[in-house]
Amino acid sequence: MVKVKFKLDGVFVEVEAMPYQTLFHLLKDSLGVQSVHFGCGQGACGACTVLLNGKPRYSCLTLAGYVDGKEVVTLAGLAQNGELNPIQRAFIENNAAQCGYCTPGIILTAKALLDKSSRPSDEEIFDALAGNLCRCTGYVSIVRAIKSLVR
Amino acid sequence: MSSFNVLGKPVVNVQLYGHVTGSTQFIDDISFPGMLWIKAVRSPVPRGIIKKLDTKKAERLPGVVKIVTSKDVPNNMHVNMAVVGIGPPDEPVLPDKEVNYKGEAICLVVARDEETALKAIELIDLEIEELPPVLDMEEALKPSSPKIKPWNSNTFVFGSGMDGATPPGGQGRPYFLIKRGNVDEAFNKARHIVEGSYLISPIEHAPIEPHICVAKPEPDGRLTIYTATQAPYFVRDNVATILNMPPSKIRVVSPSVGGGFGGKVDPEFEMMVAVAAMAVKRPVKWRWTREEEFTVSTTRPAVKIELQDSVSDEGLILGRKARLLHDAGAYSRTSPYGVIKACFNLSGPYNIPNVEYRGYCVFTNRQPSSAMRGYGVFEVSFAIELQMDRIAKTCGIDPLELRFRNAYRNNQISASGKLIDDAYLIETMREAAGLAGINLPEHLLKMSSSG
Amino acid sequence: MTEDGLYFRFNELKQATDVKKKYGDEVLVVAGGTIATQLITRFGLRPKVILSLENLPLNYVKFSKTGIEIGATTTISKLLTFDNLPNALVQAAQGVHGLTLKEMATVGGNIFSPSPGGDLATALLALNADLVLARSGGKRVVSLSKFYKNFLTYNMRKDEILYAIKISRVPKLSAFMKLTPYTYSGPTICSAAVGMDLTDKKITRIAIGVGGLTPHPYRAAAAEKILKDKPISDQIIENATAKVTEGIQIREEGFYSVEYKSKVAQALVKKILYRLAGFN
Amino acid sequence: MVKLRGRGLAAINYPTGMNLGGDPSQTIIFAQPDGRFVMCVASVELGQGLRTALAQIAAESIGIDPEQIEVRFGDTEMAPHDTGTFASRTTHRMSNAIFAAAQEIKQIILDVASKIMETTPSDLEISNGKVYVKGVPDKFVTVQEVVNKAQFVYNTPVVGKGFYVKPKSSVDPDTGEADPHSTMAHGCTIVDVEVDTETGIVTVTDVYTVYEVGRIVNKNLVEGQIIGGLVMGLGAALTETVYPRYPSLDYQTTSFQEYVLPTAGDVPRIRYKIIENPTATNVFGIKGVGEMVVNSIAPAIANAVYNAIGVQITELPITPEKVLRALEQKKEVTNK
Repeated sequence: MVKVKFKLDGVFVEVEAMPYQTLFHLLKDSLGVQSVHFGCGQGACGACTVLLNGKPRYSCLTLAGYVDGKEVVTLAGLAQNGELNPIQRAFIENNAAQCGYCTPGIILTAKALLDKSSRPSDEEIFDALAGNLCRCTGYVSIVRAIKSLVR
Repeated sequence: MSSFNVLGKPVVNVQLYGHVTGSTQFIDDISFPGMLWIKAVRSPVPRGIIKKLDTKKAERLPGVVKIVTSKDVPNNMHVNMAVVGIGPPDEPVLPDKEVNYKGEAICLVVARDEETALKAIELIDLEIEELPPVLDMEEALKPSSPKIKPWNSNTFVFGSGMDGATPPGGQGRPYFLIKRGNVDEAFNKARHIVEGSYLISPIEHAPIEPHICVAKPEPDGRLTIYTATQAPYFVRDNVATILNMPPSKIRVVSPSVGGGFGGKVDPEFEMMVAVAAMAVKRPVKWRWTREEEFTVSTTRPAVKIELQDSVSDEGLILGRKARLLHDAGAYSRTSPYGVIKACFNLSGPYNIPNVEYRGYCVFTNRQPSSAMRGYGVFEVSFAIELQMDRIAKTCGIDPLELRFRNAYRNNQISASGKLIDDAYLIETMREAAGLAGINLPEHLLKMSSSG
Repeated sequence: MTEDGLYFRFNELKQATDVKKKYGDEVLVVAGGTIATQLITRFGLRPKVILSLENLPLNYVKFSKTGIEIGATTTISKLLTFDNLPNALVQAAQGVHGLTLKEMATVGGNIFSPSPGGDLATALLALNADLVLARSGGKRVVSLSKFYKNFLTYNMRKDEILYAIKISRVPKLSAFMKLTPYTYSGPTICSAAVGMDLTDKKITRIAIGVGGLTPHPYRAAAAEKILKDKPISDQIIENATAKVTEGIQIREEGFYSVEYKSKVAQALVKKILYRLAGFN
Repeated sequence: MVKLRGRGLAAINYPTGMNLGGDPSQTIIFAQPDGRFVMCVASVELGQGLRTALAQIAAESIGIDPEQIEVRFGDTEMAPHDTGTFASRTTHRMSNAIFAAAQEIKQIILDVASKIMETTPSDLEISNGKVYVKGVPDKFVTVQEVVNKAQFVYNTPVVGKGFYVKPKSSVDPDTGEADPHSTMAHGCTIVDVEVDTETGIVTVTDVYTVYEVGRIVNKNLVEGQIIGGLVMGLGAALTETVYPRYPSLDYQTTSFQEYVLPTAGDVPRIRYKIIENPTATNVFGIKGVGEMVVNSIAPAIANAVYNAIGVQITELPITPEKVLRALEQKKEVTNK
C-alpha cells in the first residue's frame, strides 16, 4: 500500500492505495468525486480528466502514487465561492453540452489551454481538444464556447 | 408563422448548470454501504457447448461473495420485446448449455471490488467445446449451414404473429413481405433496370458513459434498479419476469444518462445485476469497461440491401424489388422490429407504385445487434440514396433533378398502402439547394409536394 | 496478479538504478504513465515494483554546437517550448494529438511506445539519435537504430533505465509526416521522417525512419542505400521510395492491409523527399 | 499529390414514433402550494434536452413560464407509464399527453379563478402566468394565487393527467398493408469532399443541410441534434465499425484506438437550416428530430466520393483503403 497525500479542490486528503491503483479509482470509488467520469480507461476519451498542478491529466492513466504531494483540481473545484468560471458560463451561453458526461474533461482541458495561451488559434483549440471525445454535440458548440473567450 | 409564447423559443437547457459544474448525477455516482461489484466470465468462442464450469476455487478467494450461474436465475430467459408482442424469447440470461457469441456472459463473480472479481475469474475452470460458428448472412441462409436457433433455422419467422405485427395463425415465412401493385408488369415496362447491392457493417453507439447499473434489494422484498437506460419500463418488465416478481415490486430509476443513441434501449445486463443483488441480498454495481462496450454491447446491425429498380426514360422508378438481410447477431433483441421498420421505409421519400420487399432477420454467432439512432432507416436511406445516384448516372439525369421527379407527393400511396398527407421533400430539397448555392431551374422551383 | 507491490519515486538517479539493479524485470518503469499504466489497467499486469521517474532530473533539453540532448522524462509540451529543434522532431511532437497527451507523454516513453505510438522515435531515427542508458555505476550509449528487437522488447539490460536521447549531429534538412484517419484524430496509420544533408545537390547524408508498419519504427536502409552519395533527382527518389518497405514484415491491421500500409509508407517518404529537395 | 473534389447529396424522410404504434405515453402534472408545477414523465433525459423541451410544451399548454415547471423524469415510481425514450417518439407522444393534462389543469384554474373573481370560467383566459377577464388586460389574478387558493381555500386539488397513444396498427401478412408511423419528417444534405488519391483519405470540407421538423420546440436543442447527428453520421461514413473485416470476427475493435471517432478539429464547415411543416398528428405539429439527423450525411458523402472518383463505394465505412482500391480498379478499366 502507498500513502497518498494531496490537495483535492483545495482540501487536503490522505488515502491509502494499491501501487497499481489509478487516480480515477481513488477519486471515484474511494473519495466519491462526482465530476470525474469513467469513459474508456484507455486515455482516449478524456472524461476522467483532472488538472494536476494546473496541467490536464487522464486520471485513468495516472497512478495513485503520482499525485502524492500534488494539487488536484476537478471541475467541481473550478467555480470560486459559487461564482462560475468564465469557461463554465461560456458553455452554458453556447449550449455546449448535451448529456454532460464528457463536459468536465472538456472544460478542464479548455482551462488548461487558455491558461497556456490566452489567444489560441483555431488549430491550437482543435489540437488541444483532440484528446476529448464527445458523442452528443458534434463539438461545434464547444469550440464556439471556447472561441467566445478568446479576445 | 407560429403564435406561441414559449414554443420555439431558445430556452436555455436546464441541465447545463449541472453539467458545467460537474454536479449532474450519473449512475456511477450512486453507491451504497456494503455495495459489491460484478465482473463476468465471458465466452472465448463465438459458438460452443459448455462442458465444464467449476467455480469452487474462485468461491474460496477472500472477498468473493458469490459466483452467479444459470442455476441462480429464477426464469432464465430474456423477454426482450415480448412487451410489444415479439417472440419467442430466445436468449438465456446466463447460458447453461451453449454459448452463441464471443463475449457472452456465462457466469458472474460478485465480490467486494473489481480487482478481487478479476482475480476470481482467473480461478474459474471453464471448458467449452467449440462448434463451427455461423458468421456470414448468405451462408446462414443456406440449408447446409449449421442451425443456431431452437426452431432449427437461422432466420426469424415473420407473418404468423410472432413478429408482433401480423395476426396470429398466418403462414410463417423466413422474411417480412411487402407487396404492392404489379411488380412484374412494372419490370416489363422498364427502359432501364438498375441494380445495386449495399452493405453497412456493425456500428457501436459509443456513448461516453458505458453501461452501468446498481441494483439494491429493499427491506420489504422489493428491488430498486438504478441504471443508464432509455426505457425504464422495458427494464422493469424484463427483470420482473426473470425474477418471477410482480413488476410493481421493482422500481427502475434512470437519472441523467450519459448518452444512449439506442444502445441503452433494450435491457442487456440489468437483469444480471438484479439476479446477483437478489441472490446476495446486497447492493451490487456493474460498471462495464470500454472493451465490453465494443465487444459485448449491442451494435447497429450489419444490413445488406439488394435493390432492383425498373426505371423509365425520364428516370421515374416504376417498380422496385428489394432483398434486405439484417444481421441480428446471436439473439433477437429488437431485430425483428428493426426489419419490419426497415421494410416499410424501402421506398424512401419517393413514389414507387409497384414494390416487392423481402426483409430477412438473420441470426449469426456475433454479439446481438439492436436499435441505434435512425434504426432500420439509416441503413435503408444509405442504400436508396446510393441507388438514386446510380439511376441518375444510368439515365444521364442530374441527381437532384432525378430526386425531384421521383419525390412523393400528398395523396399518393406509400409502400404500406398509407395515404401520404405530409410530404415535404421537394420543399426541403429546394431549401438545401439554396443553402448550397445551387440555382434550380424554373420547372423545379415550381414543383410542390401538394401535388 | 499479486497483492503486495512497491512504489518508488526518487529524486536521484542512483536510487532509481539501484532499485532497477535489485529487482530487474520485476520493475515497471513509469514516466508519463500513458503506456505503462495501460499495461496495468488493460492488460492486467501487476508488477512487484513500480518505479516512477518523474522526480529524476531528466526533464531537460540541452543544446551543444552540433547536437542536442533531451532528458528522458521531458514531456512533449516542454519539448515544444524550445526553438531550433530539428523540423522532424517538432513536427512529430506537434502531431501528438491532444493537450492532455502532450502534457503527459514523455520523449523517453515515446521511445518505448509500440506502434501505432512512437511517432517521435520515427523522427529520432531519421535524426540518427542515440540513447543514453544508465545503470548503477555506469552509462552506455546505443544507437536508436539498434535499440528495437521486437514488440515491447529492446536492446537494453534489465538493470538499465533510459536516461537521455542524444542527437550528436543535426542534419541540415529534416521533416516528419504521418497519416491518420482524421486530421486531428485517430492512431498513426503510418509515419515517416527523413534527415538529410545536401551539398550542392548531392545527398551526403541520409536517414529514413518509418513508423506504424512494424511493432516499433525502423530505418529504411534499402532506400537510404540508393540515395546515399547520389545527386538528388525525381528518378532517384522514385527508385528509393520503391524500396522503403523492402524486406519489412508489415503489421496487418483491421482497416489497413499490408499492401495499403506499404503504399502509403512509400507515398509519405516520397512526399518528404520531394519537399526537402525543393521539388514540386 | 492530387486531390479530387466531389459533391454529393442525399434526400431522406424519417418516421416519427414507434413503428406500428401501440406505444402509449402518460403524464401527471400537479401544482405545489407555492404555485409552481411538477410534471412527472417516465421518459429519460439523455442529453437531448427533454426536461427543457417538455417544460416549454407544458408551459405553452397551460399559459405560464417554463421556469414554473419542474420536470420529474426517469423513474417508474415517480411517473406513470411511458414506453421509452427512442424511435423519435418522446416529444411527439409526450406533448400530446402533456397538452391533455394541461387542459385539466387549466379547467381547474379557470373554475377557481372564476370564484375568486366572481365571474364565469368562460369569461376568463390564462396567459403569461395570469388569469385575465377576456379583453380586460388589467383585470387578472396570478396563476400562483389561484393555485394556492384552490388548495387552501377552495379545497380543490390542482392535478391534471394526460395520455396519448397511436393505436397499434395491424399488418396484412401478404401485402404488408399497415399504418406504421404517425408522420414523416424530411431532410436533405449536400456535402463537398476532397479525396487524396495517394492515401485514399476522404475529407469532408462542407456540409449544407436542411431538416423539416414539423414544429421547432427549442432552436438550441434542435441545433444540438442536427450538428451532433451529422458528426455521428460522419464517423459512420468514414471510420466506424466494430468488425473491420465483417463478416469475419478478426480484428474486432476493443478500444477508441481502433474505433476512431472524429474530434473537434475534424468537423467540416456546417451550414444548416430548420424548416417547419406541422403535422396534424400532434397538437403543436411537432415531429421527431433526434434520429433523422444521423441518416442523411453518410449517403451524401458516399455520393460525393462517387462524384469525385467516378467509382461508387457501396460498403460503409468508406475507408481510405477502399477508396485507393476503387481508384486502382478504375485505372485498370480505363487502361484496358
